Amino acid sequence: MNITVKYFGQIVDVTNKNQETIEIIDGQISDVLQLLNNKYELLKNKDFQIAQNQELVSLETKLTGAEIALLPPFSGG
Amino acid sequence: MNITVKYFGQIVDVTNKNQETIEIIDGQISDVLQLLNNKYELLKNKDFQIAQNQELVSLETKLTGAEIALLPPFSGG
Amino acid sequence: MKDKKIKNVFREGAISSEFIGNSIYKHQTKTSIGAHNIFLGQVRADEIDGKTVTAIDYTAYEDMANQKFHDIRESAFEKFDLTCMHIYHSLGTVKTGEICLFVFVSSPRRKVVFEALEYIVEAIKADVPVFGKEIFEDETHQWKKNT
Amino acid sequence: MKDKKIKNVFREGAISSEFIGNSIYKHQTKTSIGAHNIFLGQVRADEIDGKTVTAIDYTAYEDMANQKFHDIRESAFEKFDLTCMHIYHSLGTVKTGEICLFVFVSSPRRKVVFEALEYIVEAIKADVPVFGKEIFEDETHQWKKNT
Repeated sequence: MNITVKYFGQIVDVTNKNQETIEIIDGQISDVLQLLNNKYELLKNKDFQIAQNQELVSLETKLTGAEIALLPPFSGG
Repeated sequence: MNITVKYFGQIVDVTNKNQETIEIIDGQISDVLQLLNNKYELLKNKDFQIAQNQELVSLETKLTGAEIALLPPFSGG
Repeated sequence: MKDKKIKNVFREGAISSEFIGNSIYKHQTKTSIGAHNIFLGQVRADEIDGKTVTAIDYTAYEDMANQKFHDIRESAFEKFDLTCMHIYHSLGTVKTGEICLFVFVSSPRRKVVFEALEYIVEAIKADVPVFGKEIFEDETHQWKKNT
Repeated sequence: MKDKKIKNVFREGAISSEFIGNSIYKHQTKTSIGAHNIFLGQVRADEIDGKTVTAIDYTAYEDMANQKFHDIRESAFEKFDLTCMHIYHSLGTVKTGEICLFVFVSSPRRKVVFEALEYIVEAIKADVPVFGKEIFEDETHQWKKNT
Protein backbone atom coordinates (compact mmCIF):
# COMPACT_ATOMS: atom_id res chain seq x y z
CA MET A 1 0.00 0.00 0.00
CA ASN A 2 0.92 3.68 -0.34
CA ILE A 3 1.20 5.62 2.89
CA THR A 4 1.73 9.36 3.34
CA VAL A 5 4.41 10.08 5.94
CA LYS A 6 4.67 13.57 7.44
CA TYR A 7 7.70 15.03 9.20
CA PHE A 8 7.71 17.77 11.82
CA GLY A 9 10.13 19.92 13.77
CA GLN A 10 13.68 18.64 14.00
CA ILE A 11 12.79 15.50 12.00
CA VAL A 12 12.64 17.78 8.94
CA ASP A 13 16.30 18.69 9.64
CA VAL A 14 17.07 15.01 8.88
CA THR A 15 14.63 14.23 6.05
CA ASN A 16 14.84 17.65 4.37
CA LYS A 17 11.20 17.32 3.37
CA ASN A 18 7.84 17.80 5.07
CA GLN A 19 6.18 14.73 3.68
CA GLU A 20 6.46 11.89 1.21
CA THR A 21 4.58 8.80 0.07
CA ILE A 22 6.11 5.43 0.76
CA GLU A 23 5.16 2.07 -0.68
CA ILE A 24 5.08 -0.76 1.80
CA ILE A 25 3.54 -4.21 2.04
CA ASP A 26 1.04 -4.86 4.84
CA GLY A 27 2.64 -4.78 8.26
CA GLN A 28 2.97 -2.69 11.38
CA ILE A 29 4.41 0.71 12.39
CA SER A 30 7.84 -0.83 13.11
CA ASP A 31 8.07 -1.83 9.42
CA VAL A 32 7.65 1.80 8.37
CA LEU A 33 10.20 2.85 10.93
CA GLN A 34 12.73 0.31 9.65
CA LEU A 35 12.24 1.53 6.09
CA LEU A 36 12.74 5.17 7.17
CA ASN A 37 15.79 4.31 9.32
CA ASN A 38 17.38 2.74 6.25
CA LYS A 39 16.58 5.79 4.15
CA TYR A 40 17.62 8.46 6.71
CA GLU A 41 20.69 7.37 8.63
CA LEU A 42 20.48 10.22 11.20
CA LEU A 43 16.89 9.41 12.13
CA LYS A 44 17.98 6.94 14.82
CA ASN A 45 19.60 9.79 16.77
CA LYS A 46 16.28 11.58 16.99
CA ASP A 47 13.67 11.33 19.72
CA PHE A 48 10.13 11.10 18.33
CA GLN A 49 6.71 9.52 18.67
CA ILE A 50 4.67 8.16 15.78
CA ALA A 51 1.05 9.01 14.98
CA GLN A 52 -1.22 7.09 12.62
CA ASN A 53 -4.46 8.79 11.61
CA GLN A 54 -3.59 11.58 14.09
CA GLU A 55 -3.37 9.30 17.11
CA LEU A 56 -0.14 8.28 18.82
CA VAL A 57 0.54 4.59 18.21
CA SER A 58 3.04 1.96 19.33
CA LEU A 59 5.49 0.08 17.12
CA GLU A 60 3.20 -2.96 17.14
CA THR A 61 0.17 -1.10 15.79
CA LYS A 62 -1.02 -2.52 12.47
CA LEU A 63 -0.77 -0.29 9.43
CA THR A 64 -4.18 0.91 8.21
CA GLY A 65 -3.06 2.88 5.21
CA ALA A 66 -3.86 6.15 7.03
CA GLU A 67 -1.41 9.03 7.25
CA ILE A 68 1.63 8.56 9.50
CA ALA A 69 3.52 11.37 11.23
CA LEU A 70 6.89 11.48 12.98
CA LEU A 71 6.52 13.84 15.94
CA PRO A 72 9.52 15.05 17.94
CA PRO A 73 8.96 16.35 21.51
CA PHE A 74 6.15 18.89 21.59
CA SER A 75 7.14 22.44 22.45
CA GLY A 76 4.05 24.58 22.10
CA GLY A 77 3.25 27.66 24.17
CA MET B 1 -7.64 60.95 75.34
CA ASN B 2 -9.36 61.69 72.03
CA ILE B 3 -9.50 58.84 69.53
CA THR B 4 -10.72 58.90 65.96
CA VAL B 5 -13.00 55.94 65.21
CA LYS B 6 -13.73 55.02 61.61
CA TYR B 7 -16.66 52.91 60.39
CA PHE B 8 -16.81 50.84 57.22
CA GLY B 9 -19.26 48.80 55.17
CA GLN B 10 -22.35 47.61 56.99
CA ILE B 11 -21.17 49.22 60.26
CA VAL B 12 -22.05 52.56 58.66
CA ASP B 13 -25.65 51.29 58.29
CA VAL B 14 -25.72 51.25 62.12
CA THR B 15 -23.71 54.37 63.00
CA ASN B 16 -24.94 56.52 60.09
CA LYS B 17 -21.55 58.17 59.98
CA ASN B 18 -18.12 57.33 58.55
CA GLN B 19 -16.10 58.51 61.50
CA GLU B 20 -16.19 60.38 64.79
CA THR B 21 -13.91 61.38 67.65
CA ILE B 22 -14.54 59.81 71.03
CA GLU B 23 -13.16 60.85 74.38
CA ILE B 24 -12.05 58.03 76.59
CA ILE B 25 -9.79 57.56 79.59
CA ASP B 26 -6.77 55.28 79.21
CA GLY B 27 -7.73 51.66 78.72
CA GLN B 28 -7.97 48.92 76.15
CA ILE B 29 -9.88 48.19 72.95
CA SER B 30 -12.73 46.55 74.89
CA ASP B 31 -13.39 49.88 76.62
CA VAL B 32 -13.93 51.58 73.29
CA LEU B 33 -16.17 48.75 72.21
CA GLN B 34 -18.27 49.03 75.33
CA LEU B 35 -18.68 52.76 74.80
CA LEU B 36 -19.76 52.22 71.18
CA ASN B 37 -22.13 49.36 72.11
CA ASN B 38 -23.86 51.73 74.53
CA LYS B 39 -24.10 54.41 71.88
CA TYR B 40 -25.22 52.16 68.98
CA GLU B 41 -27.60 49.49 70.17
CA LEU B 42 -27.58 47.54 66.89
CA LEU B 43 -23.79 47.24 66.84
CA LYS B 44 -23.83 44.04 68.86
CA ASN B 45 -25.66 42.26 66.02
CA LYS B 46 -22.82 43.05 63.65
CA ASP B 47 -19.79 40.92 62.87
CA PHE B 48 -16.57 42.97 62.75
CA GLN B 49 -12.88 43.10 63.59
CA ILE B 50 -11.13 46.09 65.11
CA ALA B 51 -7.98 47.77 63.83
CA GLN B 52 -5.80 50.20 65.75
CA ASN B 53 -3.24 52.14 63.75
CA GLN B 54 -4.23 50.03 60.70
CA GLU B 55 -3.42 46.70 62.34
CA LEU B 56 -6.01 44.19 63.54
CA VAL B 57 -5.98 44.03 67.34
CA SER B 58 -7.63 42.01 70.10
CA LEU B 59 -9.98 43.32 72.79
CA GLU B 60 -7.12 43.27 75.31
CA THR B 61 -4.84 45.52 73.24
CA LYS B 62 -3.95 48.74 75.07
CA LEU B 63 -5.21 51.99 73.56
CA THR B 64 -2.39 54.08 72.07
CA GLY B 65 -4.43 57.05 70.96
CA ALA B 66 -4.04 56.00 67.34
CA GLU B 67 -6.96 55.73 64.94
CA ILE B 68 -9.37 52.84 65.47
CA ALA B 69 -11.49 51.25 62.75
CA LEU B 70 -14.46 48.86 62.88
CA LEU B 71 -14.09 46.47 59.95
CA PRO B 72 -16.90 44.11 58.90
CA PRO B 73 -16.02 40.99 56.84
CA PHE B 74 -13.84 41.93 53.87
CA SER B 75 -15.39 41.47 50.44
CA GLY B 76 -12.94 42.79 47.90
CA GLY B 77 -12.44 41.47 44.39
CA MET C 1 6.87 52.22 60.41
CA LYS C 2 5.24 52.28 57.01
CA ASP C 3 7.30 51.81 53.87
CA LYS C 4 7.49 54.99 51.81
CA LYS C 5 6.97 53.39 48.40
CA ILE C 6 3.41 52.25 49.04
CA LYS C 7 1.42 52.45 45.80
CA ASN C 8 -2.21 53.33 45.47
CA VAL C 9 -3.87 50.19 44.14
CA PHE C 10 -7.32 51.79 43.87
CA ARG C 11 -8.94 53.14 40.73
CA GLU C 12 -12.21 55.06 40.65
CA GLY C 13 -14.85 52.93 38.91
CA ALA C 14 -14.45 49.89 36.67
CA ILE C 15 -11.15 48.72 35.18
CA SER C 16 -11.46 48.84 31.38
CA SER C 17 -10.39 46.13 28.94
CA GLU C 18 -8.26 48.78 27.15
CA PHE C 19 -6.35 49.41 30.37
CA ILE C 20 -5.68 45.68 30.69
CA GLY C 21 -4.66 45.33 27.03
CA ASN C 22 -2.33 48.28 27.40
CA SER C 23 -0.81 46.82 30.54
CA ILE C 24 -0.07 43.59 28.62
CA TYR C 25 1.43 45.64 25.78
CA LYS C 26 3.85 47.40 28.15
CA HIS C 27 5.32 44.03 29.16
CA GLN C 28 6.42 43.14 25.64
CA THR C 29 9.72 44.96 26.11
CA LYS C 30 10.57 42.67 29.05
CA THR C 31 12.10 39.78 27.14
CA SER C 32 13.06 37.71 30.19
CA ILE C 33 9.35 37.00 30.73
CA GLY C 34 8.05 33.66 29.46
CA ALA C 35 4.65 33.50 31.15
CA HIS C 36 1.99 35.95 32.29
CA ASN C 37 -1.02 35.06 34.41
CA ILE C 38 -3.90 37.47 34.85
CA PHE C 39 -6.85 37.29 37.23
CA LEU C 40 -9.90 39.47 36.61
CA GLY C 41 -12.79 39.81 39.04
CA GLN C 42 -16.02 40.73 37.26
CA VAL C 43 -19.28 41.84 38.90
CA ARG C 44 -21.96 39.15 38.60
CA ALA C 45 -25.68 39.84 38.14
CA ASP C 46 -26.58 37.49 41.00
CA GLU C 47 -30.25 36.96 41.72
CA ILE C 48 -31.05 37.02 45.44
CA ASP C 49 -34.64 36.55 46.68
CA GLY C 50 -35.99 37.52 43.28
CA LYS C 51 -33.93 40.72 42.98
CA THR C 52 -31.00 41.10 40.61
CA VAL C 53 -27.68 42.79 41.42
CA THR C 54 -27.01 45.68 39.04
CA ALA C 55 -23.75 47.00 40.51
CA ILE C 56 -21.36 46.78 43.43
CA ASP C 57 -20.35 49.93 45.27
CA TYR C 58 -16.84 49.46 46.69
CA THR C 59 -15.43 51.29 49.69
CA ALA C 60 -12.19 50.59 51.54
CA TYR C 61 -10.15 51.55 54.55
CA GLU C 62 -7.77 52.93 51.97
CA ASP C 63 -4.57 53.50 53.94
CA MET C 64 -4.72 50.11 55.61
CA ALA C 65 -5.75 48.43 52.35
CA ASN C 66 -2.83 49.92 50.40
CA GLN C 67 -0.50 48.81 53.20
CA LYS C 68 -1.94 45.27 52.98
CA PHE C 69 -1.60 45.24 49.19
CA HIS C 70 2.00 46.32 49.69
CA ASP C 71 2.62 43.52 52.22
CA ILE C 72 1.09 40.97 49.84
CA ARG C 73 3.32 42.25 47.03
CA GLU C 74 6.48 42.02 49.16
CA SER C 75 5.57 38.57 50.36
CA ALA C 76 4.82 37.34 46.82
CA PHE C 77 8.16 38.63 45.49
CA GLU C 78 9.87 36.85 48.37
CA LYS C 79 8.08 33.53 47.82
CA PHE C 80 8.07 33.39 44.00
CA ASP C 81 10.52 34.19 41.19
CA LEU C 82 8.42 36.98 39.70
CA THR C 83 9.59 39.53 37.13
CA CYS C 84 6.57 41.81 37.54
CA MET C 85 3.41 42.09 39.56
CA HIS C 86 0.53 44.56 39.35
CA ILE C 87 -2.69 44.89 41.31
CA TYR C 88 -5.60 47.25 40.65
CA HIS C 89 -8.88 47.35 42.56
CA SER C 90 -11.93 49.50 41.91
CA LEU C 91 -13.54 51.92 44.32
CA GLY C 92 -17.05 53.33 43.84
CA THR C 93 -19.61 51.89 41.47
CA VAL C 94 -18.82 48.95 39.21
CA LYS C 95 -21.73 47.68 37.12
CA THR C 96 -22.46 44.02 36.40
CA GLY C 97 -20.17 42.71 33.66
CA GLU C 98 -17.50 45.26 34.53
CA ILE C 99 -14.13 44.44 36.06
CA CYS C 100 -13.33 45.37 39.68
CA LEU C 101 -10.04 43.51 40.29
CA PHE C 102 -7.03 43.07 37.99
CA VAL C 103 -4.03 41.06 39.20
CA PHE C 104 -1.14 40.54 36.77
CA VAL C 105 1.97 38.43 37.45
CA SER C 106 4.86 37.64 35.11
CA SER C 107 7.83 35.30 35.40
CA PRO C 108 10.36 33.53 33.21
CA ARG C 109 8.52 30.21 33.91
CA ARG C 110 4.88 29.19 33.90
CA LYS C 111 4.72 27.04 37.06
CA VAL C 112 5.63 30.12 39.08
CA VAL C 113 2.85 32.34 37.76
CA PHE C 114 0.09 29.85 38.55
CA GLU C 115 1.18 29.47 42.16
CA ALA C 116 1.85 33.17 42.65
CA LEU C 117 -1.42 34.41 41.17
CA GLU C 118 -3.59 32.15 43.30
CA TYR C 119 -1.60 33.07 46.40
CA ILE C 120 -2.03 36.79 45.73
CA VAL C 121 -5.75 36.66 44.91
CA GLU C 122 -6.53 34.59 48.01
CA ALA C 123 -4.49 36.97 50.17
CA ILE C 124 -6.35 39.97 48.75
CA LYS C 125 -9.72 38.36 49.54
CA ALA C 126 -8.61 37.47 53.09
CA ASP C 127 -6.49 40.40 54.24
CA VAL C 128 -7.50 43.61 52.50
CA PRO C 129 -10.23 45.80 54.07
CA VAL C 130 -12.43 46.38 51.01
CA PHE C 131 -16.21 46.29 51.28
CA GLY C 132 -18.65 45.57 48.47
CA LYS C 133 -22.25 46.73 48.65
CA GLU C 134 -24.44 44.88 46.17
CA ILE C 135 -27.03 47.24 44.69
CA PHE C 136 -30.31 45.81 43.36
CA GLU C 137 -32.55 47.18 40.59
CA ASP C 138 -34.88 48.73 43.18
CA GLU C 139 -31.92 50.54 44.81
CA THR C 140 -32.02 48.41 47.94
CA HIS C 141 -28.70 46.83 48.86
CA GLN C 142 -27.01 43.99 50.71
CA TRP C 143 -23.41 43.62 51.81
CA LYS C 144 -21.38 41.24 49.71
CA LYS C 145 -19.85 38.20 51.38
CA ASN C 146 -16.79 36.53 49.92
CA THR C 147 -16.89 32.74 49.69
CA MET D 1 -14.78 9.88 13.87
CA LYS D 2 -13.81 13.51 14.32
CA ASP D 3 -16.25 16.01 15.77
CA LYS D 4 -17.47 18.48 13.15
CA LYS D 5 -17.25 21.62 15.28
CA ILE D 6 -13.48 21.56 15.62
CA LYS D 7 -12.16 25.14 15.74
CA ASN D 8 -8.91 26.38 14.32
CA VAL D 9 -6.87 27.51 17.33
CA PHE D 10 -3.95 28.76 15.25
CA ARG D 11 -3.24 32.35 14.31
CA GLU D 12 -0.51 33.43 11.90
CA GLY D 13 2.18 35.32 13.85
CA ALA D 14 2.04 36.91 17.29
CA ILE D 15 -1.15 37.44 19.30
CA SER D 16 -1.55 41.18 19.91
CA SER D 17 -2.43 42.86 23.20
CA GLU D 18 -5.35 44.56 21.39
CA PHE D 19 -6.75 41.17 20.46
CA ILE D 20 -6.54 40.10 24.10
CA GLY D 21 -8.10 43.34 25.38
CA ASN D 22 -10.90 42.99 22.87
CA SER D 23 -11.50 39.41 23.90
CA ILE D 24 -11.86 40.56 27.52
CA TYR D 25 -14.25 43.32 26.39
CA LYS D 26 -16.53 40.80 24.64
CA HIS D 27 -17.05 38.97 27.93
CA GLN D 28 -18.53 41.97 29.72
CA THR D 29 -22.02 41.12 28.45
CA LYS D 30 -21.83 37.74 30.20
CA THR D 31 -23.01 38.75 33.66
CA SER D 32 -22.97 35.28 35.19
CA ILE D 33 -19.14 35.42 35.10
CA GLY D 34 -17.41 36.37 38.35
CA ALA D 35 -13.81 35.44 37.55
CA HIS D 36 -11.57 35.30 34.50
CA ASN D 37 -8.12 33.75 34.39
CA ILE D 38 -5.78 34.34 31.48
CA PHE D 39 -2.49 32.65 30.64
CA LEU D 40 -0.14 34.25 28.13
CA GLY D 41 2.99 32.58 26.79
CA GLN D 42 5.59 35.14 25.74
CA VAL D 43 8.78 34.43 23.75
CA ARG D 44 11.86 34.84 25.94
CA ALA D 45 15.21 36.20 24.71
CA ASP D 46 17.09 33.25 26.24
CA GLU D 47 20.85 33.25 25.95
CA ILE D 48 22.27 29.85 24.98
CA ASP D 49 26.04 29.35 24.54
CA GLY D 50 26.52 33.08 24.09
CA LYS D 51 23.81 33.45 21.44
CA THR D 52 20.49 35.18 22.06
CA VAL D 53 17.10 33.95 20.85
CA THR D 54 15.41 36.60 18.67
CA ALA D 55 12.26 34.70 17.68
CA ILE D 56 10.53 31.33 17.70
CA ASP D 57 9.21 29.88 14.47
CA TYR D 58 6.19 27.68 15.25
CA THR D 59 4.97 24.80 13.14
CA ALA D 60 2.34 22.21 13.99
CA TYR D 61 0.71 19.03 12.81
CA GLU D 62 -2.33 21.23 12.42
CA ASP D 63 -5.18 18.74 12.02
CA MET D 64 -4.02 16.62 14.92
CA ALA D 65 -3.27 19.71 17.02
CA ASN D 66 -6.73 21.20 16.50
CA GLN D 67 -8.24 17.83 17.38
CA LYS D 68 -6.15 17.75 20.59
CA PHE D 69 -7.13 21.34 21.46
CA HIS D 70 -10.74 20.28 20.94
CA ASP D 71 -10.30 17.25 23.23
CA ILE D 72 -8.70 19.44 25.91
CA ARG D 73 -11.60 21.89 25.64
CA GLU D 74 -14.23 19.12 25.97
CA SER D 75 -12.41 17.58 28.89
CA ALA D 76 -12.05 20.95 30.67
CA PHE D 77 -15.76 21.74 30.29
CA GLU D 78 -16.54 18.30 31.72
CA LYS D 79 -14.20 18.67 34.71
CA PHE D 80 -14.83 22.31 35.63
CA ASP D 81 -17.85 24.62 35.88
CA LEU D 82 -16.68 26.98 33.12
CA THR D 83 -18.78 29.62 31.40
CA CYS D 84 -16.30 30.25 28.58
CA MET D 85 -12.96 29.01 27.34
CA HIS D 86 -10.77 30.25 24.50
CA ILE D 87 -7.38 29.09 23.23
CA TYR D 88 -5.21 30.75 20.58
CA HIS D 89 -1.73 29.61 19.52
CA SER D 90 0.62 31.24 17.03
CA LEU D 91 2.08 29.66 13.93
CA GLY D 92 5.07 31.10 12.07
CA THR D 93 7.42 33.69 13.49
CA VAL D 94 6.88 35.23 16.93
CA LYS D 95 9.59 37.64 18.05
CA THR D 96 10.92 37.88 21.59
CA GLY D 97 8.53 39.81 23.83
CA GLU D 98 5.56 38.84 21.66
CA ILE D 99 2.77 36.51 22.73
CA CYS D 100 2.43 32.99 21.22
CA LEU D 101 -0.22 31.41 23.47
CA PHE D 102 -3.41 32.91 24.88
CA VAL D 103 -5.66 30.78 27.11
CA PHE D 104 -8.74 32.42 28.61
CA VAL D 105 -11.18 30.76 31.04
CA SER D 106 -14.21 32.26 32.80
CA SER D 107 -16.50 30.97 35.51
CA PRO D 108 -18.95 32.24 38.11
CA ARG D 109 -16.36 31.40 40.84
CA ARG D 110 -12.64 32.01 41.18
CA LYS D 111 -11.48 28.65 42.59
CA VAL D 112 -12.65 27.03 39.37
CA VAL D 113 -10.68 29.25 37.00
CA PHE D 114 -7.35 28.67 38.78
CA GLU D 115 -7.69 24.89 38.58
CA ALA D 116 -9.05 24.90 35.04
CA LEU D 117 -6.41 27.22 33.58
CA GLU D 118 -3.47 25.25 34.93
CA TYR D 119 -5.04 21.99 33.76
CA ILE D 120 -5.53 23.36 30.25
CA VAL D 121 -2.07 24.92 29.88
CA GLU D 122 -0.34 21.75 31.11
CA ALA D 123 -2.44 19.63 28.73
CA ILE D 124 -1.52 21.90 25.80
CA LYS D 125 2.19 21.58 26.61
CA ALA D 126 1.94 17.78 26.95
CA ASP D 127 -0.52 16.71 24.26
CA VAL D 128 -0.53 19.13 21.34
CA PRO D 129 1.91 18.58 18.44
CA VAL D 130 3.35 22.06 18.12
CA PHE D 131 7.05 22.61 17.49
CA GLY D 132 9.06 25.71 18.32
CA LYS D 133 12.30 26.50 16.53
CA GLU D 134 14.37 29.04 18.44
CA ILE D 135 16.08 31.41 16.01
CA PHE D 136 19.32 33.15 17.07
CA GLU D 137 20.68 36.52 15.92
CA ASP D 138 23.04 34.77 13.49
CA GLU D 139 20.11 32.87 11.94
CA THR D 140 21.21 29.53 13.36
CA HIS D 141 18.53 27.68 15.27
CA GLN D 142 17.82 25.08 17.91
CA TRP D 143 14.63 23.19 18.69
CA LYS D 144 12.82 24.40 21.77
CA LYS D 145 12.27 21.95 24.62
CA ASN D 146 9.43 22.43 27.07
CA THR D 147 10.28 22.00 30.74
